[in-house]
Amino acid sequence: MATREEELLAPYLQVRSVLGADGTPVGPEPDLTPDQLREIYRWMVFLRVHDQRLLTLQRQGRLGTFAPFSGQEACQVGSAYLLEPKDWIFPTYRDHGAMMVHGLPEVNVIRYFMGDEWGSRAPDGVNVFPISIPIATQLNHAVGCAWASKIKGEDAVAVGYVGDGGTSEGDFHEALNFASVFNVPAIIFVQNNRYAISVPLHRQMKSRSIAQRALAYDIPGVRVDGQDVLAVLSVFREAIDRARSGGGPTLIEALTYRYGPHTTSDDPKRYRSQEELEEWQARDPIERMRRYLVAKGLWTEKEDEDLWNWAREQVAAAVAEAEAMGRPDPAGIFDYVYAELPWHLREQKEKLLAELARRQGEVKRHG
Amino acid sequence: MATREEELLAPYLQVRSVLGADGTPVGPEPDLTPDQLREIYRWMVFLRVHDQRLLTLQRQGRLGTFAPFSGQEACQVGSAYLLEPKDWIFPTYRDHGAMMVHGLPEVNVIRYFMGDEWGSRAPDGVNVFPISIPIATQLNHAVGCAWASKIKGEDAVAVGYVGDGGTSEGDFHEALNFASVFNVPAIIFVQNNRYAISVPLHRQMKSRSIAQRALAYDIPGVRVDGQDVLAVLSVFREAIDRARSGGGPTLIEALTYRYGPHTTSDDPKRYRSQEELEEWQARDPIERMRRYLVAKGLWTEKEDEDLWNWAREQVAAAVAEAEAMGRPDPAGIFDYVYAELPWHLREQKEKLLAELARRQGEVKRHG
Amino acid sequence: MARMTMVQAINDALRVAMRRDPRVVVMGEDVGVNGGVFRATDGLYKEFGPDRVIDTPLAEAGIIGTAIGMAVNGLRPVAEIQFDGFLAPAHEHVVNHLARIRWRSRGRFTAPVVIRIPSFGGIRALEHHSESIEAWYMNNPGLKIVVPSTAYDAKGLLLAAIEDPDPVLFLEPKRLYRAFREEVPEDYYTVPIGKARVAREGRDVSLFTYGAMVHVALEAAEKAAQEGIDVEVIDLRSLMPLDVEAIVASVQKTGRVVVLNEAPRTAGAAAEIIALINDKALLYLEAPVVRVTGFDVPMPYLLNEDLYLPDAERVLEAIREVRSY
Amino acid sequence: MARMTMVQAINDALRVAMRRDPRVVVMGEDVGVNGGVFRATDGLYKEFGPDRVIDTPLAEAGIIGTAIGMAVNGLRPVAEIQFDGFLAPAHEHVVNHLARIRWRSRGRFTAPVVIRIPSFGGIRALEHHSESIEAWYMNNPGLKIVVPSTAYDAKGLLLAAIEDPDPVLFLEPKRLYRAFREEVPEDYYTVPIGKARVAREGRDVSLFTYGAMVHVALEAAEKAAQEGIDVEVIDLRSLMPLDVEAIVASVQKTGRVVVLNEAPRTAGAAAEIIALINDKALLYLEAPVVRVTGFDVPMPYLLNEDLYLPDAERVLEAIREVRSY
Ligand SMILES: Cc1ncc(C[n+]2csc(CCOP(=O)(O)OP(=O)(O)O)c2C)c(N)n1
Ligand SMILES: Cc1ncc(C[n+]2csc(CCOP(=O)(O)OP(=O)(O)O)c2C)c(N)n1
Ligand SMILES: [Mg+2]
Ligand SMILES: [Mg+2]
Repeated sequence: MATREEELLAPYLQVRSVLGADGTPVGPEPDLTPDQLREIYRWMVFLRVHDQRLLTLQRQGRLGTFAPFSGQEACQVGSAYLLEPKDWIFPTYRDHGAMMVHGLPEVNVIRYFMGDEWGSRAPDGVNVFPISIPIATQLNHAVGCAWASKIKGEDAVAVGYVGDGGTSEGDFHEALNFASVFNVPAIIFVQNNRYAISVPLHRQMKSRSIAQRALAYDIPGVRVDGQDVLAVLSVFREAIDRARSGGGPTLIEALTYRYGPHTTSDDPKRYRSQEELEEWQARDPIERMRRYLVAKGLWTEKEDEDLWNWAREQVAAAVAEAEAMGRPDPAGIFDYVYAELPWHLREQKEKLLAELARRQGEVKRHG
Repeated sequence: MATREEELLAPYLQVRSVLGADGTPVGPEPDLTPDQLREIYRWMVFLRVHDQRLLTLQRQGRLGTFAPFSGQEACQVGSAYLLEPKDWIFPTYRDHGAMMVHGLPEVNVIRYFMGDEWGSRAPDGVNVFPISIPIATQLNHAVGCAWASKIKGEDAVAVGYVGDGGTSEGDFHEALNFASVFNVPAIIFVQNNRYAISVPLHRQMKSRSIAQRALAYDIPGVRVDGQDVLAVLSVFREAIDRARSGGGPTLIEALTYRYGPHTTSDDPKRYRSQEELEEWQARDPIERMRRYLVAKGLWTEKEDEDLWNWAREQVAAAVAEAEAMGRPDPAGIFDYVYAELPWHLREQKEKLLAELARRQGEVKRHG
Repeated sequence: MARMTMVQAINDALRVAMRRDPRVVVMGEDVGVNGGVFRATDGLYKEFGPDRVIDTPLAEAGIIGTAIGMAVNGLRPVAEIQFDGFLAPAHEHVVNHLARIRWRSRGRFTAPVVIRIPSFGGIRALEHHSESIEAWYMNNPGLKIVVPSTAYDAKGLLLAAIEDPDPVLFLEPKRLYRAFREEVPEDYYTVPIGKARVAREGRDVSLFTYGAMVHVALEAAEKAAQEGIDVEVIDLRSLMPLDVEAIVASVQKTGRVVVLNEAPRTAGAAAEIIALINDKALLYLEAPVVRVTGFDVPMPYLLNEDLYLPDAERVLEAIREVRSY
Repeated sequence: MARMTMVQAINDALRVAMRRDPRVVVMGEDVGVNGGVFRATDGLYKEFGPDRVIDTPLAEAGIIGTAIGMAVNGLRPVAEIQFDGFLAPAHEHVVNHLARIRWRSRGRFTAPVVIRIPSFGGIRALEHHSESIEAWYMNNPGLKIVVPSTAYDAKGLLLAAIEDPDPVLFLEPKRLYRAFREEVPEDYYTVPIGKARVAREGRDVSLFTYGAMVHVALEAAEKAAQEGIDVEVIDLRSLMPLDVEAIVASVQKTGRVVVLNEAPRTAGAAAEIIALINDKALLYLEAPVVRVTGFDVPMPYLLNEDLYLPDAERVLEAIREVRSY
């Protein structure tokens, strides 16, 4: 019986791939132009450089708590690359890669991790929702957003991001159920990086895959190699097409790994091994894509060197820009609580501004 | 592909039965003595009489809002009959049948619906948790209770009751996941009576069965004819055995129907048809069991008449007892907030008691 | 004008809003085919169809969470939570998201969701159907909190809430749903959020209250009048923001204050009103403020509900106490 | 005696409790192998194993809901919620069940669960990691609410909470976890819940506060002393129940009061303390009470956190104001 069930579950256990561990194709390649392929690779390199740089900035005390995504670049890029501007994403704290791919300027991300709410403010026209720290809640927001598109007769798609740990929250269930019942154009994207902070997946759930949870909602569920950007992109293409054409939601599970700590407050040595990390690094998504491009004759060593340099310059410029912004305007903490300041906030704002003026005076007198 | 999925789902769509619509066996009969079979029938008749009487009492203004379970007696009895005193149940507002089968005196149920918290107080040694009004929350309590048994090395089982609508709550997911991960001796029992107040099942979920949700947790899920007490009892026997012997949790979906309104505040004509009701009444669980007993030579018309009379007397006596209890002691609303009264509750209690004394005085003076 | 109960006025407000603004959708448990367990949404499903009057699955976090997503994407969801005690499962979405989306995104995204909730006690319902939940949210910036006490206000405040750019918790005193009929205009009008109403003018004692307790207060004020005490009853209508001007003006006039609400006593809305008087008008007080509230116990089951809920007698006691101080 | 930080004292309390009482289990996200994100449960997994130190799935309603079931069935769960903002998903279990199980069952069932939560601001964390959530629960009968401000109290109060027959919210000021080391006895002792502590005696002004703000208050009191103002700092330690005797006694002594906490201003714990003084000691006041609190805004991200949190300067301002009134 167990074997029969396993056989039947197979579609939810099989892992979709395009690239082998060494970058040679093992599955159908998505229909992309050489420029697109290069752009996808460029994004991944940029994200790696960005991520490593922000980690360093945090260690130097120039950022607050930071959640790195290195290792998960294929998921970040593959999930967002095909979206159109009208589409929406609802990210977690580890999805600033996808947020940038979907149009959020890097300087916003840096300001966010510096501790400025302005960082959460996507430019007008960029449909990138602020990072949701409360786990899995954003899935319901994504479903509601997609549902609104449907009600309004528009064809925009919404992607809700969540981690493996986040699938344990009630919100995961409620979001998938609403998405299923109302057949909304939402994609629920689980980056299964095997840990929720320190808790390994087998302590989080006993089911054999996350994708199989789609069975509970009678919606499509797919599993994909999250270290293979072309595979991620392929399953997203299908899911986006399905959503846009009225076919409803999809649950996607990507098998991936974060190389770094959960956040800069975390010490992963307490709960996982160096060997495990190295096994995953051997299937690095960037390296695989590079080999694929080189093998296809679309990429040279020289171009690669230039790219990494370009990325470092980009990131350096964004960091400089972010740091030049200085401290946020104190008024900002009052001005956006409501559309208009009610009397008590007006009073409190005036009091704070007076206090700051006075204290600045004091400092001056002392100086 | 669809066929494979259908095959996968088939075990979760099949409905386990013992009795046919006319009471003749169509599946393996559970191993029960004639006395047990008669007792099971007796319980169902008693519950029907109880339920109808309480409905009338409510219409007469002698009870508060009341949630009748008529039509669901096979579920109520079949789910609780095999439990031992050490086992626990965590009921909803519609499970006072199961509560009584598991040992709660009828007078408690009546006091509960009269509006006395004392009704929620199971006698010592009776492991019947108070009714949980917040939907699906009690599933987590049941799982925690079962888990405690396991941690303590005891073999008590806990049953959590929930309706079809309740499966949409996040708590349903979290409870099943915890039960699965920690492999606890819990049974999650869904009485799928096709409506959550007015909302029909197909607006509640798109999946083809509730039982199939077990697939998301890799735990056993079974579907049973909820109008067939021997079938319900059979799947419970398996689930109890599994739980007691360390085999972990089971999800059970029983297909059933409530004949009456959701509660006495509800008008089911607004959302379901008379024909539908009559279809279900034609498969009445009590009548089916009666025919089975008669066919087996275990029951006579005379016995049946006596039983209904006996039940009416029982219920009348319990109602009389409950009504004789008068109003609850006002001190009770203060005395159980904490183990000991903190100063502010002591003050408030004294104030209320003084006020009541004074007002009673006033009344007397007026009278 | 038509004579309407409060629940009819609410129903009318929803209809008027939906006719006027295609972005308005109504959602919740049993709000569609059934018209809501109190019939507040009666007839809307028929008129506006299942895309705008949505029977949702039984999942409050799902309801409020998806309403947030809808509002961010341009709709104006009016979500019904079936009873006060059942907002709790959606608490995370309310405090951690709904209240903060404008703030967090520096105005780029907003979530103008109205959450309508049949609230408070007095209808002898089952447990969790009679709760006062305003204190969960008054200390939680970003929400407006409105409680009507008349049919006219219920319609006008609800229409104001729906057009408000910020999220509004709209707590409907279910005990008043069918308690009276009043003249209510059939067309569109709003009652401003944040402004209290003088329900009865008086010189001797100020009585601040809201919701169903306004009527208890008025009854007590009538009795007090017979004893020669002239009570001013202020219906706060909005708990966030509070109408500080109305509160201070009345305290300045009378110097004696009763605060009345039906939530448990400790750390409820009544405490904030006392603290506000301390901040803004303490020197006008001629006696300590007297709080009349529920007890610090869970709302009792129905046989004891009357013990819990403040009644006119209890309020009159307080009026006498503060007057004779 | 050993010199311990507050987080070490908490860790020690858990170890002592688990050694002493086999019913005590610790559960939560990352509390096992990882020892908790603040290391409050460090070493417990090793000593007591996975049945008593339980890494749960990421689901707060599941954590608190199952803890309730465990407690009803005889265990003594100490559940950790990773950060203050993440109790919200379990709110329903806290208010609708945990607080009421004794009451609802007239004492037949009880749920003596302790919920430990790293709480409040001051560590420059991400959003939702710095919240003051006590106001969600003070108006909600059935819970005790404890906030320690010293390592000694943290251990003694936590042990008292674990042996308490009622559910306790144990809010740990995370900013104090490693802010100092103190002498802490290594054996079992309890500090009674419901009793305030005079952190500094004084004659001129009473300053009521709790948690990390106790240290801000003491700093302000030292500065005030230099200006000749003698401030009494009362560390409330327990918000439910409040120590009314200690509050009234201090007000009677000084007649001038500052209330300090870091929650938003409106309808927070500070409002209740003012209301309590109104109820019990208004005539002793020689000036309106001054509230020093956070602003009515969501806790800002880290670059603005300092603007939000009361500091000694702001408290000193208030001391001067109430003194010179
Ligand atoms: C509701 C809620 N509970 C707890 C946390 C604390 N927390 C932050 S991240 C995290 C683990 C998340 O794991 P996973 O979902 O696998 O995502 P990953 O971090 O691996 O990307 C936890 C417990 C939170 N942010 N929100
Ligand atoms: C958390 C919560 N939300 C809403 C309600 C109001 N309510 C009571 S019963 C009910 C429908 C329940 O349907 P179902 O789970 O199918 O059980 P049934 O009543 O059919 O037995 C609803 C919405 C509630 N009690 N708790
Ligand atoms: Mg993860
Ligand atoms: Mg049902």
